[in-house]
Amino acid sequence: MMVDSPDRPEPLTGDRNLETEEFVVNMGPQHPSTHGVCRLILTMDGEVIKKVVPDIGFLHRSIEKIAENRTYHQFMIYTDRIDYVSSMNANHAWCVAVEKLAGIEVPERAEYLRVIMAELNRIASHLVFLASFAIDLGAVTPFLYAFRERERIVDLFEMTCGQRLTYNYMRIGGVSKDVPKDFVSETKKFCSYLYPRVDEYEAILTENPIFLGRTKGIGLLDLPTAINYSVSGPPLRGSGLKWDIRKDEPYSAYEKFDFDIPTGENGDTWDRYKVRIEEMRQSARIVEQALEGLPEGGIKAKVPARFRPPQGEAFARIEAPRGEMAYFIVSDGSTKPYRVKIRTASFCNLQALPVMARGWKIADIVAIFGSLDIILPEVDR
Amino acid sequence: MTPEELTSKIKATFAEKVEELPAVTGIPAFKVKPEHLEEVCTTLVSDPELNFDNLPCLGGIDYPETNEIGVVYCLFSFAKRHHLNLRVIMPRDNPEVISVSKFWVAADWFERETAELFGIKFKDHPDPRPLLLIEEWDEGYPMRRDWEGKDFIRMPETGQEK
Amino acid sequence: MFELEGIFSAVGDFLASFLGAPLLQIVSIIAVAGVVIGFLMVLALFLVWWERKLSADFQVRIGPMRTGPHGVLQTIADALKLLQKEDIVPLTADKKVFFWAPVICFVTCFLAYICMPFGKGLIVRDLNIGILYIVAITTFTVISLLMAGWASNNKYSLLGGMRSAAQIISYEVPLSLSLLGAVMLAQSLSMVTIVQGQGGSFLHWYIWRQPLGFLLYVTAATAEVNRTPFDIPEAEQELVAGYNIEYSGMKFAMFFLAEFINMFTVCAIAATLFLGGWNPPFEFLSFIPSWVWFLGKSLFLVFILMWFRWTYPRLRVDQLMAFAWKFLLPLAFLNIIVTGFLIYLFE
Amino acid sequence: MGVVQKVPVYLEKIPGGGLITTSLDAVLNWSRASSLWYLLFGTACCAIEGLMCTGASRYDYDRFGMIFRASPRQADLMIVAGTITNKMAKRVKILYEQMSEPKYVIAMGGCAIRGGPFYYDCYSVLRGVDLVIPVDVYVPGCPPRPESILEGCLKLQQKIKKQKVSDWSKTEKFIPEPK
Repeated sequence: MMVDSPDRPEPLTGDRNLETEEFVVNMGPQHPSTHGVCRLILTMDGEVIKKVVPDIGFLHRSIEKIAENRTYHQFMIYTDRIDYVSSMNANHAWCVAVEKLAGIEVPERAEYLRVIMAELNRIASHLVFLASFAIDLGAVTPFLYAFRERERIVDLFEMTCGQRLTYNYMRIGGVSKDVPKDFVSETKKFCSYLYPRVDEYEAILTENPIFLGRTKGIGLLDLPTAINYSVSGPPLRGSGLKWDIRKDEPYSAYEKFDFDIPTGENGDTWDRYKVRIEEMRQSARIVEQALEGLPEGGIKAKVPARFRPPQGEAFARIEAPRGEMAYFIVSDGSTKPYRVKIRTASFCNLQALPVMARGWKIADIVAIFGSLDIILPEVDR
Repeated sequence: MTPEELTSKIKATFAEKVEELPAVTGIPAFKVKPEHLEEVCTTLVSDPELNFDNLPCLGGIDYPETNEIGVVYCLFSFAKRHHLNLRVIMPRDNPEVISVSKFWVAADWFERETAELFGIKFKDHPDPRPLLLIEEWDEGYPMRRDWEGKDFIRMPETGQEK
Repeated sequence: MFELEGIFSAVGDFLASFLGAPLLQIVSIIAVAGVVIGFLMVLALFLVWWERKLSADFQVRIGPMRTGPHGVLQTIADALKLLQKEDIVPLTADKKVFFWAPVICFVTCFLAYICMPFGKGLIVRDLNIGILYIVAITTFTVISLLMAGWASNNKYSLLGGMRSAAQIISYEVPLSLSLLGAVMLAQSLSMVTIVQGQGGSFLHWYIWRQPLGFLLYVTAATAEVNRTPFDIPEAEQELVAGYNIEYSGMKFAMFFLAEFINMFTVCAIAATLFLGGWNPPFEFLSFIPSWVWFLGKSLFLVFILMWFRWTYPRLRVDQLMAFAWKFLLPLAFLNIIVTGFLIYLFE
Repeated sequence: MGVVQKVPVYLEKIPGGGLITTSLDAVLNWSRASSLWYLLFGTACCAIEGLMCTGASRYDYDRFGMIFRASPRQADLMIVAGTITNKMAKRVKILYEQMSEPKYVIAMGGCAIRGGPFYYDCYSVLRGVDLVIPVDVYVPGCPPRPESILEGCLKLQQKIKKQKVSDWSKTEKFIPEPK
């Protein structure tokens, strides 16, 4: 729905020459396929898009300002809200950054639990992607199927930390509580349940001729452009670069697990979709391995409530489902960070949208936008 | 390149144009004067051994005590797999620095955000419109540490801060 | 014994016993129109409910449950609510066109039923150009959609209106051509003659002699009534709601109901032309009234269309056009040529 | 306002008309309560829980006759799911004004009610959506569980069922001034 009301065009008089003209369409802030409150200003020639200008900031919640006025522990709940679709990963990034800053050793069991949670959340996040992507292309039913599986992951999280969306599970130096005793068996059950489900999604979408027609060769993003635009995560891998921070700059316990990095070939919408589908399988593999090798021991290093990291700076990045999530922390030795810069994947990925969307139809921009898997709090913060 | 090699390489290449800072968790960090930034960045991008093709992060930082304001550039090279941290420190009254979006397009939005929230002017920026705040914003630069707005409520002390 | 033909003629005789001929004419026209429209309204309400329940079944949900048993009263509640809604006319809209668009859409969707054979003898007027008339009248929808899209003065609805015009006009061609095969077999344009031509067992249905024609028709008809995968005029994800974006309350309800009635119309045409209309599949099943067969076959096709909708993604506008002109149209011509050749050969 | 609203006003004036309006009230309220079409409008975290999860198979809004509409003209209920920033506030107001009467609003989650975790130290968040549009039901939580938002919808249904159709023409519209 257009929110800003359009001007009434002048009535056509007889002597006026008829000519075609470009017209501007306002997509958003409330539009079913902008996945939140993003506004895209489309300059169109008929159905063809000449220019896209994203207008963001409708969800700018000044989290970086808040971070300067909260202690390191208190800020954990805000990381949940930066990326609510995969808040475990956002928690994880903050933990990794602060631990790097203060040089905290995390117990191995806690690292394993973090990996399990982060990977389960990656699956959940990709399921949300699948759901909304299918809806963007007009297929409603896969949405319901993806959410059916997501509910099971949410159940696992709820069992562990009591929340369904913003988990606040990780702590600086470990995790908040150990998993309940049924967790391991339930999660194993879930993993074996997931593989055939992913095959089912592929059956309903991947080889569907209409789906192929809507995604193959649409919204090309070549690798040099992707790197220059700082695109990361599945869009970057979809463009053909075998790059995954979990493998290439391992953090937490990721170096102990065996998994593949799926990549695409052309950098089109279909490749980005396929990379995510494959990542779900790989994440399930990591979860299975981590459950097998889950060590006994403590779950939290000793970190005082009035935690004062040494003066200094830290830059840490992790591979979140949407791409690279990084925190740049400046500490002045007090309980509150001096400055926190949050680098989120969606912010940079959305910036590449105008390049990818130019020249395609209005229906394609919906598919391209969906394939980037943007969530707006990550863009606006 | 390992961080040590990178440090010596950069020192050798730029000599007195850069000033070494304490490393950011293993990443070499350097301070660059605003007037040298363009030249340094050109070399960083074009030198085949350095080859910094990616800009993962760019942000402002404010130091009201020393009346300075800075921009932090986190650079990365996919080709060579090394990191670098650059910093530009300017006086707080009229901070102005060259835009690096011609080297890395990703800097475009980062710089717009920094310009809007910190009041740093980026010269030659291709699209210097505000990015995040409400269209009628007239209350200054909210991310500066001493900023106070008319609608801004500070959190009461909880006792955990001390 | 459950044939409605007898009941209607009995009522007609009863009325004729005390009404004069001119008055009878008027009364009977009003009565027949009332019965047909009433039936179609109930049918549309049922179809909306059925679609919601079916989609729920496809999507591992249960659908409406709270209004009546299994939510059967859900669409009645929806309709009543829509009647109460504020009727917004946008300030910049073209008010007259904005008002007439849903009315035209709603009225024309009933006109096709003038020569629709609901059962043996259950037809309002057996026009000798029946099928031609139906095809002509169903195209009226495009005018109303275009009017709605234009009059709203909203860019999305304008795009939706333009898309629907382009789409319906394109698909009208293969749609009409695919029907020609059946018409050639029956040697008549009259709906009743076409149905009578398929009497006997189900092997006489034209679907066996016109399989390609049937498939072409179902595909083109899906596009004709704007259903997924061809629902680009109201593509929710691109155009928010397409041509009806600015409509609220009763006017929206008109579009909404007309869409479902149109869907039933195209399915009823397919049932009549290809699935033997009111004829039972076997002779011994003829004790079941003919209108049950007609309704059953039509609703089965409606079910297929709904099944499409909840399974497929949506095509893009240029792909849709290419599909119509480059794929459906040549096949439709081929179908006519082959049919004509075979008729010439065997007769 | 639609045609139906005007009828009871005249009906009540004739003797015995009150009886009709009462039963008419019951039917009309029932229809409005059982067919709350909600606007597809989510801003932040709550949208995942309140619109997507609750619309999906386990919770299923459709059981209560609630389906989503993308166009505000056709929606009855706006679920304000998530933080409303100052930049978004005037758009929310426009969206509310674009919805057709009768319309209802549920403020979902701490942010929509009072700014939530973004109350302090924040320069860009509206502290409560009720500063901009009238709210019928508040559902607290950060984010609320789908059960709570369904409970909120049932509360709204109860509220609707207590309305009287004849009152509509008299009620003043409450449109608060934007901040």
